Amino acid sequence: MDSINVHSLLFLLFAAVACAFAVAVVVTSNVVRMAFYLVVSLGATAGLYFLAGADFVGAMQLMIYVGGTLVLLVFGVMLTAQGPFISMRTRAGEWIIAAVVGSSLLGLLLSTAFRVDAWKPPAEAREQTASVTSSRLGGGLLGYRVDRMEQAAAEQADPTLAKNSQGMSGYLMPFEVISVHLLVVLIAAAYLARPKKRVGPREA
Amino acid sequence: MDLASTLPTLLGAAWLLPLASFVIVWLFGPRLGHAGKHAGYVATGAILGSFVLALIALLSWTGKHGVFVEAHHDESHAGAPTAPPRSESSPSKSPVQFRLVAAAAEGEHADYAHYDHEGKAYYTGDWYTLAKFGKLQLTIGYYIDSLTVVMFCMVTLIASCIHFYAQGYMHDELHDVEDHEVTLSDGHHLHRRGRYHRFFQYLSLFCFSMLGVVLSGNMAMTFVFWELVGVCSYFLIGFYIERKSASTAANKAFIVNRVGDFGMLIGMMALWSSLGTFNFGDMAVEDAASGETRSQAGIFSQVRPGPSHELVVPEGMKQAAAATGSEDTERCGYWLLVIAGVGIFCGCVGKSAQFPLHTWLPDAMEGPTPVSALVHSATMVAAGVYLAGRFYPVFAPEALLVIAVIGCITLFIAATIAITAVDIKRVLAYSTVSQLGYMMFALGVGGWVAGMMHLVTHAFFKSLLFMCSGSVIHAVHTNDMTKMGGLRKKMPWTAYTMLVGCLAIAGAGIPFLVGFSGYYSKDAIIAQAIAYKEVNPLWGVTLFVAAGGAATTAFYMFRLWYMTFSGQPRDAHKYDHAHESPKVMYYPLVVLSVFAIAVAWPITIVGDAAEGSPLVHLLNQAVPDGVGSMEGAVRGTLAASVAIPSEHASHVDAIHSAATMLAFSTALGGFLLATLFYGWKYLDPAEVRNQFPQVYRFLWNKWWFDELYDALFVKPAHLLAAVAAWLDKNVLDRIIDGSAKVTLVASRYDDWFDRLFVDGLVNWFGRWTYGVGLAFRRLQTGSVRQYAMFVVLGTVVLFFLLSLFLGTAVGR
Amino acid sequence: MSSALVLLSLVVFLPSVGALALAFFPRKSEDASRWFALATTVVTFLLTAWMAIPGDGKSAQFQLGVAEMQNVFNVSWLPSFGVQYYMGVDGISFPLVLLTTFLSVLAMGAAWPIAKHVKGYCILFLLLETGMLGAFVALDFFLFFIFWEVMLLPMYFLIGIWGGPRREYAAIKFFLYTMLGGVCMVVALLALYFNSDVTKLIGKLSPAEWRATHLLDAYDSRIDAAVTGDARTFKAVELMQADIASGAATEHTFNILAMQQLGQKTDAFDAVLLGGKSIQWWAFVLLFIGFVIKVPSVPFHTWLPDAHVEAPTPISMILAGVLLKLGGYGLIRICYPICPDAAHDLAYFVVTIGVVSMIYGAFAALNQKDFKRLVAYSSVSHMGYVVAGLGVWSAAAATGYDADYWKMGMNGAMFQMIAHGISSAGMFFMVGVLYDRVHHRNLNEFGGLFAKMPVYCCLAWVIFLAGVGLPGLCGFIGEACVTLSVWKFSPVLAVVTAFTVILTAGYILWAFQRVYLGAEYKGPHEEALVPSTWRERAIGATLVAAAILFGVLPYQTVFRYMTPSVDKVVADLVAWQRRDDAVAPAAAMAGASTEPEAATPAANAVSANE
Amino acid sequence: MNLLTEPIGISHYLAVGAVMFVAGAVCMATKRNALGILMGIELVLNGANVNFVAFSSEYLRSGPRASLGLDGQLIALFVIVLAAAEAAVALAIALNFYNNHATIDVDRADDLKG
Repeated sequence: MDSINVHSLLFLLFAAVACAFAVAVVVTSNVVRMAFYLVVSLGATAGLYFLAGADFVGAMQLMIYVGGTLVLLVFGVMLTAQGPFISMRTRAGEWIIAAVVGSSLLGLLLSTAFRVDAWKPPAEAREQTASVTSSRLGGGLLGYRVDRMEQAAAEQADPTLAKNSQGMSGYLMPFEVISVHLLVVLIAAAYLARPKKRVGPREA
Repeated sequence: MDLASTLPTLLGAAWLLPLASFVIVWLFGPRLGHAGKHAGYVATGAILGSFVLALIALLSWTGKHGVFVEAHHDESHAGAPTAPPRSESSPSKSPVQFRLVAAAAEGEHADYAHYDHEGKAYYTGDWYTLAKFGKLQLTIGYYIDSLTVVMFCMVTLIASCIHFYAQGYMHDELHDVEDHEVTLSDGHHLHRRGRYHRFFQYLSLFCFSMLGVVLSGNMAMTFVFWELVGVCSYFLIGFYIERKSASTAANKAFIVNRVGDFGMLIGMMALWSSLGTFNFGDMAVEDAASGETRSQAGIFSQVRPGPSHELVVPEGMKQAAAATGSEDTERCGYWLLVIAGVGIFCGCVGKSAQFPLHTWLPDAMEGPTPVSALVHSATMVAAGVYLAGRFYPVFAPEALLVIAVIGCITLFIAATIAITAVDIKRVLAYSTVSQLGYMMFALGVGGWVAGMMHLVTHAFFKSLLFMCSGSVIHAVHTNDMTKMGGLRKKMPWTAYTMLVGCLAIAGAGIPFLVGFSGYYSKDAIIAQAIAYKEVNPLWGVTLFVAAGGAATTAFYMFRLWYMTFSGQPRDAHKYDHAHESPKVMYYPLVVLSVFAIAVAWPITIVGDAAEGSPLVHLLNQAVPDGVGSMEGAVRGTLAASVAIPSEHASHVDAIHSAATMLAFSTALGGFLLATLFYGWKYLDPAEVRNQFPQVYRFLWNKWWFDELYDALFVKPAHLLAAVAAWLDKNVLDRIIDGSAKVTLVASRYDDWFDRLFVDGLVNWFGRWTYGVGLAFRRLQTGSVRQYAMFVVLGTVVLFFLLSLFLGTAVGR
Repeated sequence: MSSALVLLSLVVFLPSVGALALAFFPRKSEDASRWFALATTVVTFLLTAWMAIPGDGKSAQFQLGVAEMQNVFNVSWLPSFGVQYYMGVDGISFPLVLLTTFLSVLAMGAAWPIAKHVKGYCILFLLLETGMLGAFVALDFFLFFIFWEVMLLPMYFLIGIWGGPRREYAAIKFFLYTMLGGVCMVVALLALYFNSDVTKLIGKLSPAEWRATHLLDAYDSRIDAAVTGDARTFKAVELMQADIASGAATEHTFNILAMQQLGQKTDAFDAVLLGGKSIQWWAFVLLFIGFVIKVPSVPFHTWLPDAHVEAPTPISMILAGVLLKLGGYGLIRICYPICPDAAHDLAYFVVTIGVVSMIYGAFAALNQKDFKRLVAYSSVSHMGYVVAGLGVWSAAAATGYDADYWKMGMNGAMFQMIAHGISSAGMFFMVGVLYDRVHHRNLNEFGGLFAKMPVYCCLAWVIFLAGVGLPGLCGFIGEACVTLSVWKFSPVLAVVTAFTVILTAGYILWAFQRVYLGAEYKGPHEEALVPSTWRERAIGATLVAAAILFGVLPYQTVFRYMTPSVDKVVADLVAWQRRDDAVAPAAAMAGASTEPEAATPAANAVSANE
Repeated sequence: MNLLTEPIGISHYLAVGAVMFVAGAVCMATKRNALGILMGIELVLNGANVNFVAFSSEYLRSGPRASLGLDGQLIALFVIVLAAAEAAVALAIALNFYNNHATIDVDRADDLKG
């Protein structure tokens, strides 16, 4: 019997937590609990990111998602969580349809996931070194790709390859666009959510 | 010990014992003890004797042939001498015995070894000649292989249990009975004499007939006993002859079965007139002219001759094709072969209640519950599957495709109907239909052993379930599950044995470790279905249907259990009067539940090297020649796209573990859903009902099959009958004024045509356009959540279609 | 030979002797008449039953394994026309004779409730029995025809006097139909007679075949006893030739066996008569109509329901059990062997008639409200099997003249005749038992009889299941053999044949449900529904026992008597077919043949075989 | 196969992603609370993100050439950011809806029904 692979063990742990709480989000009908389960699930996902060697993304997940977005959601929950809306039951028929359709989608995705040979686990675990990807990601945003050095070199050597460049292609433009987008969104959100003059239930 | 003479004697005696019991009870029934009480002892004694004899037969079989066939590689066999099976002839009417020739070699896959041998072991011979014309013979004979022996043990064991059980269940019939279901015109309930002895009389006749089907050595004898089990079923369904529903159900059962027999007759005729024999196996016959004994080829070796046992068009069929003036005798003869196969299968469709002839079985629940347990779940309805298995060598791939598709449709339809049924026996009846569909499906996709194994395991757990339901009905005097509930506390034996049955039918087990009997057989079927999908992407949809059926099975079985035994009693009056059944009734339940748990367990018997389930190994000995040794997939001649994978294909590790996981997860899903609805009451079934009224009505009315058949067949038949009678009365007198009438009628038809078609077409088009618009409007529900569902559903369907049509091009 | 004369004459005429004796009985002694008539039938039955014990050929007992006629005797009757008092039995006729005497006993037993003119009834009944038996054993066509007509008259009166409300109508309908058949038959009879010429047989028959026709029996006494063996036969032929040349004897013959030889081996009946068709073609058609009316087959069947509905119970039993069989017997004894060419031509037509009868009768039965009418239509359906089974001429050059399937069909048809004799007589009896009690037959006004008459219902159940064709009972064997043999002849017709099994189950079980099952009786005279009497039980149980016996032991009870003779009929016809196929190409070359048959490869095959 | 001793492959990540994705989709279909649907969307986005990260990782494959490289991680980052933006806007819409209709039940928001 081989010794237990710590990496695999951790993966299983995080994966189980992430999946279980994701399912819990679905199953519970109490919106407050839902929010909590979602936090746990997303947190565990961050752990998965770390395990996959994406430490920066994992950190962002924790900071932006768990720390930011979910706080926003919790606020929303708190603002709307009045008696009848805390737990709203769905009719059983919808559950059945959702279960059937969902399980068929799940079956489809799972069968695809395990079908492609290239996605099978490597024969032996690769040595995992502690790495910091933030600087590489930063470089990547600006168009300096640490991971594409060979390609870049090849393109430099042979200009015909450069036409559809695979080498030093960065994400500066999207990055800028997103920054502006974020700004616009925040303003819009603030505008939408501002209190109206005329407040009160139109219908019971 | 010479098995060639002892086996027929043993099984023949086991076969005739119930007949003796029938004759005794028929002639002296009411005089046997008080009100015929001893008739029950006579019948039970007879079937117990049969069981003991069958057991001895099984032991002597294993003593001679062992449980395990020695496994070896196919490669080692390639160069082996391919002599025809050796025959040992003994004096007059000698049974011919074909030895099992097992080449010695080591198997690598210990669990799923290949059993490749030249000619499986079987014993066949004739006992009695009904009629003889030239070289044609109709005989009563036997064909014994390990399948026969296993079936004999299974049938006699279950029948013995049920005989004991019936002594308790039919106790009321010992004295005068007041039938509460029959109200006379004067408002009173019917009062009648008890018919205890008559019940056991029919039961004995049934056992005799059923064993005859199993033992049968040729098609004619099979047909004889096929009809006899049919008529026994008719008697037993109509046991309460005073109830109109019962006698109608009995008639329906018999007539629907006859529809199947119609096809079976066609198949038999096609075989008979081209092969000139009905014998399954090769038989030694004495040549009248020369007096010497020669071997006459049976159906199987005519269809699959030679060392490789590949399916070929027999010479007789080519000649028959040539007689019709056909050019391509090979192809035409192949057609004949397919017709023969499909025809025989029609008989199986009728008896095993497969779509489209499944409608009789639920109605057959009008009979007493022991009958449902014995006849309509474990034995007679399984005879169709048994025959399909027995006749397997004759089925061309095209015929197998028909079998697979019919099985698949059946298992799906029946499972959906069972969801809504509230009559406890009807749920079980539909479950039976569905499980029989599974077996047929397994046979159709090439899983001979899988199908036969499911036949055996299903017989145990389904008769157990029926007997439990009988016990419940005996206690609460109703079939309606909505009036039960909470009975677990009142009748623990029944409740927990039934739970065993439910777990077994759902195929519960710990994956890769151990499980109830259904776990093994269902896994094998699913595995074969996966293997089938690998070679037939076009028909891969059958796998999904089978998986969905498995989930549905688990759902409705646990729904049944929860509704009956858990929760609060829904009808306090009935609950208060409920009580556990007497010992004579629940002891058989315990016996059967032991078998329902363990019959397929892989127990290693000391002295035998191989691992795996003894049941599987025994069945493996009976795998028809040319089926077990198929390498790769066999393709059809007419429809070349159809391929039947070898059963070895499903033993590949990847497929098998996938099947295990699939079967397990579907069963678990069904179980959880049932628990959500009925166990925890987290979801309310009434809500679902109100939400999908059309679907509910559709299922509640059993897909409107009865109404459909009534309109499609029964009414036209009566109409035709009326026409025939009318012709007789009027054809001579009314010819002249008939012509005037014809003119009148013609003008009326013209008018009718004008209104209906010319006008109707225009109107219809307008309505159609409007209707389509409306239909699309209804899609726009405005509900965000449904839109989300549409997106997901669209994705799934898109991928599904892509895999269906591009499966071969894209995949791998 | 004289023992045969005595025995067969006794069997045939014992009932009429009894009838004669009854005529002297006092009018009032009803019970005595009944018992005497019953005794007569019983004695006749015992005589035939004794004959049925397999013998060794020395006594008059039936000899198994012999295909030819046994117990033959041959006495000149009207020498100028060559009419002889000529009888004998073989495997085809003997089982039917036995069936007749057996059913006569039971029918007489079933006649006890008849209270009107008991003596007259008994006399007519016994005369009827003589007619039936005579028709089965007669080997002279003329004699056969006389017995045929002798049956008709008692039957007419039995229906017309003792029948139900519409008895006159039914009797006349029966009479006219049968007369129409008789006319057809007499025309064919005369056509065959005047074209027959026994001198044409000279040189075509072997000595054994000469002997088998019994044509020369009359000349035996004129030959010196010292001449034996084949020489004796040739001498007799010479004598016959001389007599015919001198005008002392006629060359025409009514001898059925001689006519068969003429039809199969000579061109006596091959001359063109009308519309380009030969004498034998027309004779076949006329005879076929005559016999098929008796069977009866669609479209000549409408007399049957009416006759059955109006006839008293025992007469229905005889009518269904025996009279219908005469049609089938005529086909196999007369139509097919005498007119093989026409039979071969019209084989498809014959089988189609049979199959249509099956399905049409079944459909018509499904719609009946009168119980007896339903049983009558079931007879039409069941007798369709007989016609179909006889006609499945599946031997052909392409299959190497494989006649086994035809043998199977014909044996099955013959078995079906016997089995139907049991089951339909039983069904009519069961209906009669009910009618005696409640005096109506409306299917929808019965129900719940099981509680009131359990033994009777049990017996009825078995009989009706025999009608369904359940294995183990008599109906199965015949139907199975016929059905299985049809495919070889024509798959399309076979499919229709197989379809009938559904309908049969449908109408019988449905009727059974309405009459016997259910909770309570829905019709009038409920108080009259008393349990069955011992007499009724005895008759019913006998029929049930017979049904089971025939179903379980078909070989011992029927086939071992029947098969050799039936097989011989088939073998003779197939031998004719071989010869005909071999001759056809030569005839085609001569330009004489009207049918362009592509028989050359077949002829080659024959010559290769020979 | 033993999950504990064998190394982890992309397939396993994809499986986790699939479960989260389906959970999100089912969540969207079954929750009547607008915020529940929002959470479902978050789950769906996360499921997709897991896949991106898995494809970009060089530890889960036999060779580094096969992986998506930094692109996957960058896209994952964008997704996270956009999810934040989406959450903000959606929350604003939900609150607005709540203010106007005094309910958070999306089944009541069927003004677009055809």
